[in-house]
Amino acid sequence: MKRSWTIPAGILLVMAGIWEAGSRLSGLPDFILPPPSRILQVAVGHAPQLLPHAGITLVEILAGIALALAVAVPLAVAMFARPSLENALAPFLVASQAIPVFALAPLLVVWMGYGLASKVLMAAVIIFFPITVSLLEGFRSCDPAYRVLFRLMGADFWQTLRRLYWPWALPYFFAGLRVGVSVATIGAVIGEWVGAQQGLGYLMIQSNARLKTDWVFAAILWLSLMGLALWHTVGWLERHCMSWKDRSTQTSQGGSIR
Amino acid sequence: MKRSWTIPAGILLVMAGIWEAGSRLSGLPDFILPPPSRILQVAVGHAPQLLPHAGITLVEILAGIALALAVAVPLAVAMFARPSLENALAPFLVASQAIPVFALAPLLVVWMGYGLASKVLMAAVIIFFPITVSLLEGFRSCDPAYRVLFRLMGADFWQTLRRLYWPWALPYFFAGLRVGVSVATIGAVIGEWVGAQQGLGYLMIQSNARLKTDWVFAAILWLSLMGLALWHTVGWLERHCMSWKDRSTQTSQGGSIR
Amino acid sequence: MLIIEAISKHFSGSPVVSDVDLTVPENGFTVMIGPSGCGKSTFFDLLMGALPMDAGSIRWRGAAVPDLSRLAAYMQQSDLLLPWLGLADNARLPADIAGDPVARSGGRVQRLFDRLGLAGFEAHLPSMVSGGMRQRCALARTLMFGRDLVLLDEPLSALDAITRRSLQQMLRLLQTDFKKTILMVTHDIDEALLLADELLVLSPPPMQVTARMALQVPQPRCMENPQLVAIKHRVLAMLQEERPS
Amino acid sequence: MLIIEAISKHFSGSPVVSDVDLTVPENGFTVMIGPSGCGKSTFFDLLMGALPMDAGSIRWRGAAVPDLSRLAAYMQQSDLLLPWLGLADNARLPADIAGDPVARSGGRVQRLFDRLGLAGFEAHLPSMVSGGMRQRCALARTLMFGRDLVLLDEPLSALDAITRRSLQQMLRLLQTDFKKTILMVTHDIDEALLLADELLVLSPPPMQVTARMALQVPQPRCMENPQLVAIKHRVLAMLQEERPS
Amino acid sequence: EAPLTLMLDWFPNVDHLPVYVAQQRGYFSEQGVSVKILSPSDTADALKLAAAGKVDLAVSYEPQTVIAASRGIDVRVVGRLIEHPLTTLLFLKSAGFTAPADLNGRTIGYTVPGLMDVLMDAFARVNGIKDYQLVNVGFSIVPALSAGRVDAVMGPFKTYETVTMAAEGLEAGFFELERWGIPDYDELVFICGAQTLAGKKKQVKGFVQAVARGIDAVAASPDEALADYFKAVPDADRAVETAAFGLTRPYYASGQACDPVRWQAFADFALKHGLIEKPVAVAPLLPDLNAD
Ligand SMILES: Nc1ncnc2c1ncn2[C@@H]1O[C@H](COP(=O)(O)OP(=O)(O)OP(=O)(O)O)[C@@H](O)[C@H]1O
Ligand SMILES: Nc1ncnc2c1ncn2[C@@H]1O[C@H](COP(=O)(O)OP(=O)(O)OP(=O)(O)O)[C@@H](O)[C@H]1O
Ligand SMILES: Cc1ncc(C[n+]2csc(CCO)c2C)c(N)n1
Ligand SMILES: [Mg+2]
Ligand SMILES: [Mg+2]
Repeated sequence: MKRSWTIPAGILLVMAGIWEAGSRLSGLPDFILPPPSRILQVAVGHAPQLLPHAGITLVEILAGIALALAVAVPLAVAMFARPSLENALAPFLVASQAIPVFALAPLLVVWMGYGLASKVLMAAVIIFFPITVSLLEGFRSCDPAYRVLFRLMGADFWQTLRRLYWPWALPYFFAGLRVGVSVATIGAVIGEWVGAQQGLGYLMIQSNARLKTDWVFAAILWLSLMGLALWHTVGWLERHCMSWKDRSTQTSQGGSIR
Repeated sequence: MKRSWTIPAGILLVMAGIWEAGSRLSGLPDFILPPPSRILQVAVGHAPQLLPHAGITLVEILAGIALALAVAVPLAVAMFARPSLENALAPFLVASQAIPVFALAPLLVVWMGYGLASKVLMAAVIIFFPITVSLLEGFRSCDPAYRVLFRLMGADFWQTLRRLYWPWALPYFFAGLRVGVSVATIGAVIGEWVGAQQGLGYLMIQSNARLKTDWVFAAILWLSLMGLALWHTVGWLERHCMSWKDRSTQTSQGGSIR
Repeated sequence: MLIIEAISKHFSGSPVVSDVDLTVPENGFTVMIGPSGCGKSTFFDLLMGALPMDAGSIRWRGAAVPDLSRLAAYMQQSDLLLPWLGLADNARLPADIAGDPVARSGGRVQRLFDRLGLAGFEAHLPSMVSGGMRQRCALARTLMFGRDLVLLDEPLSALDAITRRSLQQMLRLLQTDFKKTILMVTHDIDEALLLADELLVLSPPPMQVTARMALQVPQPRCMENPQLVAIKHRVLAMLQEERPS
Repeated sequence: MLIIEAISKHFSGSPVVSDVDLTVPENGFTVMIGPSGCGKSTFFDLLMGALPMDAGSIRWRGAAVPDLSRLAAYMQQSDLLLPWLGLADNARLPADIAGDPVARSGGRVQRLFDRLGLAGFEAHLPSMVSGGMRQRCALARTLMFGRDLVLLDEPLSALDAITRRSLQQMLRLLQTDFKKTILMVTHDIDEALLLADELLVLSPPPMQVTARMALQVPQPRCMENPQLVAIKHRVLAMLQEERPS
Repeated sequence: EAPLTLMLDWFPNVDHLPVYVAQQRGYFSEQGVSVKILSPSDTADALKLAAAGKVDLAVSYEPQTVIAASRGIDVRVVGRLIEHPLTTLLFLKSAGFTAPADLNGRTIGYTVPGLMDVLMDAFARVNGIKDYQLVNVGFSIVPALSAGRVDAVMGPFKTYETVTMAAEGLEAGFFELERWGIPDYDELVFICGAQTLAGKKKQVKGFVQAVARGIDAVAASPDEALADYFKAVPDADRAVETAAFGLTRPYYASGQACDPVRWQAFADFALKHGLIEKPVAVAPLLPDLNAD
């Protein structure tokens, strides 16, 4: 799919315009919702101060994604291979999503100190879940006729995984990954709630305490940009990994849809 | 799939045992990680105090899920029907996942007051995203040959949606819904950040500030139970809606997999 | 009358359908026969507008149309049954989409199922029936389109001789009693000879019409008919010599 | 020798395969023919262990085996090609899974593709080729199993007469030169008569063997052979009268 | 009765006891106002919403109010709740610190970035603490201390966190800010938006007077006051809050008028140590409610 930047940019402009006008006319004070012009001014004008923080957060996000993938993929495979394992683990995975950070923060402090590790872990806890669930559902959706074929070819589980289940579940995996990278931003910020000395999340708390709401929103702007970049990276990766779909869009089987 | 409760219960018991022993031997104080016996004692013994809060949170969760569905499904449909719309909206949806509550809390208060609305909205913002993304990916994964068939039958978009795209995307939808209901618990808790006077999230923040970690974990226990109940409800719903898959597991096309 | 002129199509450089003309008289039965992979299905997809054509024009009953998507019923080569619907529901799909009440379309489906030997399997899912039954269900669905023009891409390929014979009779009935105009692809020369008013022999890709034969043998036909035997040998010879290797 | 005894199978109450016995001599070519939906594919699935059987036993070369999943190559009725792999990669799959290096299996696939008329389409995706080409690719994949026993479920149903003729010769070669034991389902009586050492005529469900005919006509056969014509008429009559309606 | 909304700085605790007493005993009603008490999602929210006029009154901290003023946020301080700092530099008694200088070379945690870290820097400069390391511990104060990740934490209240620690068997030591070179300030004050004050001056005045009566009532009969508080906040932890109440009692404001000189001193100190970037003249912040 070709992506045009003009439409979203246009919408953004219109929305920003309404917001700007609204915030000037409504009398909603800047420290509750700063006008976009102000946010942009801070986000761009103070980029030299913001960027180092953004860099730290980006590292946490990427490490969180990597850790989440390293957990989610084997976990989904294991639960798919052994439904009893899924049965046994699912409650704990679901429960893991119900734990708010601040309950974990003291534990993290005690176990991991204040380094990068605790932030990466927090981000990963949030990211791994959609990936695991989607991937598992993808594995499960595999057509049983193909499973039989692979069994008849003498394929063991790993061969079937590599050549059948994995490619079959790819669109599910990417759906999960899209969700994962989008929530990764907030995962890292939440991780920075405790023990951080830098990073956009830290900056946001600090700015919030100092009533610098414009800075809070400038940080959000940068976070959103990172989220978008990750989102598009996943989109690119998806098109790359499933390029066979593009190759076969115009076929006598598929036809072109007008 | 038949679900046995014994294995997870067994694991739970073993884990609780280790945890209990660990927290007694390690000397890790209760206010960091209370032993499970203590948590259970609070969760059960103080149920009369906890349950009203849990009830409030449950209402928020359910309303949040309902709102999320009411947004996610039409949104996914619209973005699928008009890729230009997807192109235009995706950045905003992704950005919405990067905004932490505390930045929004004052705004929500200004706009919606202290009622249920702000909590439900916060929960919905978190829940709708995985559903939208998965559903959209599901719609997209539809085999083009079938699309052609429907066009040739003279089906308009809505008919094709109802009879082809929707059933086709159902497993994706359920993958998204599973993730959605699991994060709904934390969504509601986060919503209670904003000016709540009751609810498990409110209780947790308070108990945390008062160093009543056992209460925090008791609340988490209740939240997890709610999350699990929702998860199993979705599982039941999925099996119900896709019962045709069960009906056709043992076929000459599919074969049974041993 | 369906008049097709100079239709061409190429895929990434290589031509697949090259300048094909075709005229199917109203109420005619035209059968196309040609080597595997020569472009028959592609040609049908072009006619139906499922694929954009590079060049060519289509006229139906005197009027130029961009494609036959609203005029013809099309049975594709693969059955394309919806795996979550029972056979009867699958067959009823075109009627459902047209907004026919179940009460009305249900009867038609039931009569078709009786005729096609699918009675008793109305509620079976596609994955629970045999390949030939799926093909017959797809045929039933095509006939539920209720359109004057019918395009059939190897509709009977998965059926045994007897069932096939019976369905061939049904297709004739469709032409004679229901006044449909039929365009069909088959690999079975006997089937082609038994059914066709006009037989088109096609070349390997890029697909062209090698020979056009009007079959004036009256119905019902029988393969012992010497005229048909002669044509059969001619067609076989033609297909044989066309083969590159 | 493959000895199958008293195999039965029912689906939710209704029997589909009922007490079928079968003996296929080593290096034999047995063809099964029967009405659509009679249970042929189910029977193959039972033999391969893709479906559990209600009763019955299988012996291969004297030893009792639970099923043929490790002994036979099986070409299912639907092609089951992986949509994300090119044709050559699809065909190479069994070799890949067996761990054969590409260098070795590549040559075999290439020779098969040349023989099957798929040369030049190695890199095409299944969705980019015709139905007949997909079927030929599935056949190539089956032959890449490299097993002594081969089960073929309507392997040539989507092919035109000439291609079919050529592949029939190839199947004979498989039997004579490569000493395979072949069990095949077809709906084409001519094909059955041209290839079979033994022909089994099957009843409508529940499937039973109605007739067993040993064909001692020497190869190469030709359909003009009066012995074959006689058998053909007998088989047709048998299938005809079996039909319930 | 005129309705007023009051947003607290944090969840309800004994710091706010006089307000609950005033409410329980009908002092507000006597002043012709009815007060709805709200908890915030963040300490900064109370001030923001009051300044925006979305709540009528808020409980805030003097440092926070000064910061708001320096950012041009139009708030008015209309009364006081706690008239001295409760914020301390807190540590485990077992650490044996006796003077701030003992913290040389130590790791020091703080609760709120942007606020407590700056205050800590000022405290360190004033008291000659060198090469210490700052760590943001959020509100995981006790775990951070007891796990030895930090040696002291800037931010906890000497009247509250010490008690919760005691309940866990940990004895707390602390350095009081006003004893160690930080200008004395009003820990908890009542603020409202400039507009609100202009529009509801009478009600605000009534509110302040009722709170003053509440403080007097606490002094007069502490036990009954505490009982009233528990009636109003039923899920408060009795043991902890009772102990905390004992410690807090001396700090309830003796008068509702803020001292402009003391405020100015703190504002100047704040500017000097980077808590604020622009100078603040405190006079406009502290209106005289009795003048018209
Ligand atoms: N997307 C594509 N890219 C390249 N070639 C394609 C594509 N789609 C179809 N073709 C080619 O077009 C040719 C015609 O295919 P088509 O399906 O029309 O054959 P057919 O006559 O229906 O054959 P069969 O009898 O086997 O069904 C084939 O050679 C195929 O490889
Ligand atoms: N899961 C199931 N439940 C009920 N009936 C089933 C199921 N699976 C298969 N059948 C029935 O078994 C019968 C035999 O099917 P099978 O696919 O073996 O037929 P076949 O001989 O291969 O036919 P064809 O020539 O059309 O391929 C059919 O009548 C089918 O409806
Ligand atoms: C019982 C109690 N303990 C500590 C604080 C301190 N506090 C919490 S947040 C904050 C900084 C302002 O953003 C301060 C000083 C309090 N208010 N109440
Ligand atoms: Mg075709
Ligand atoms: Mg079959």
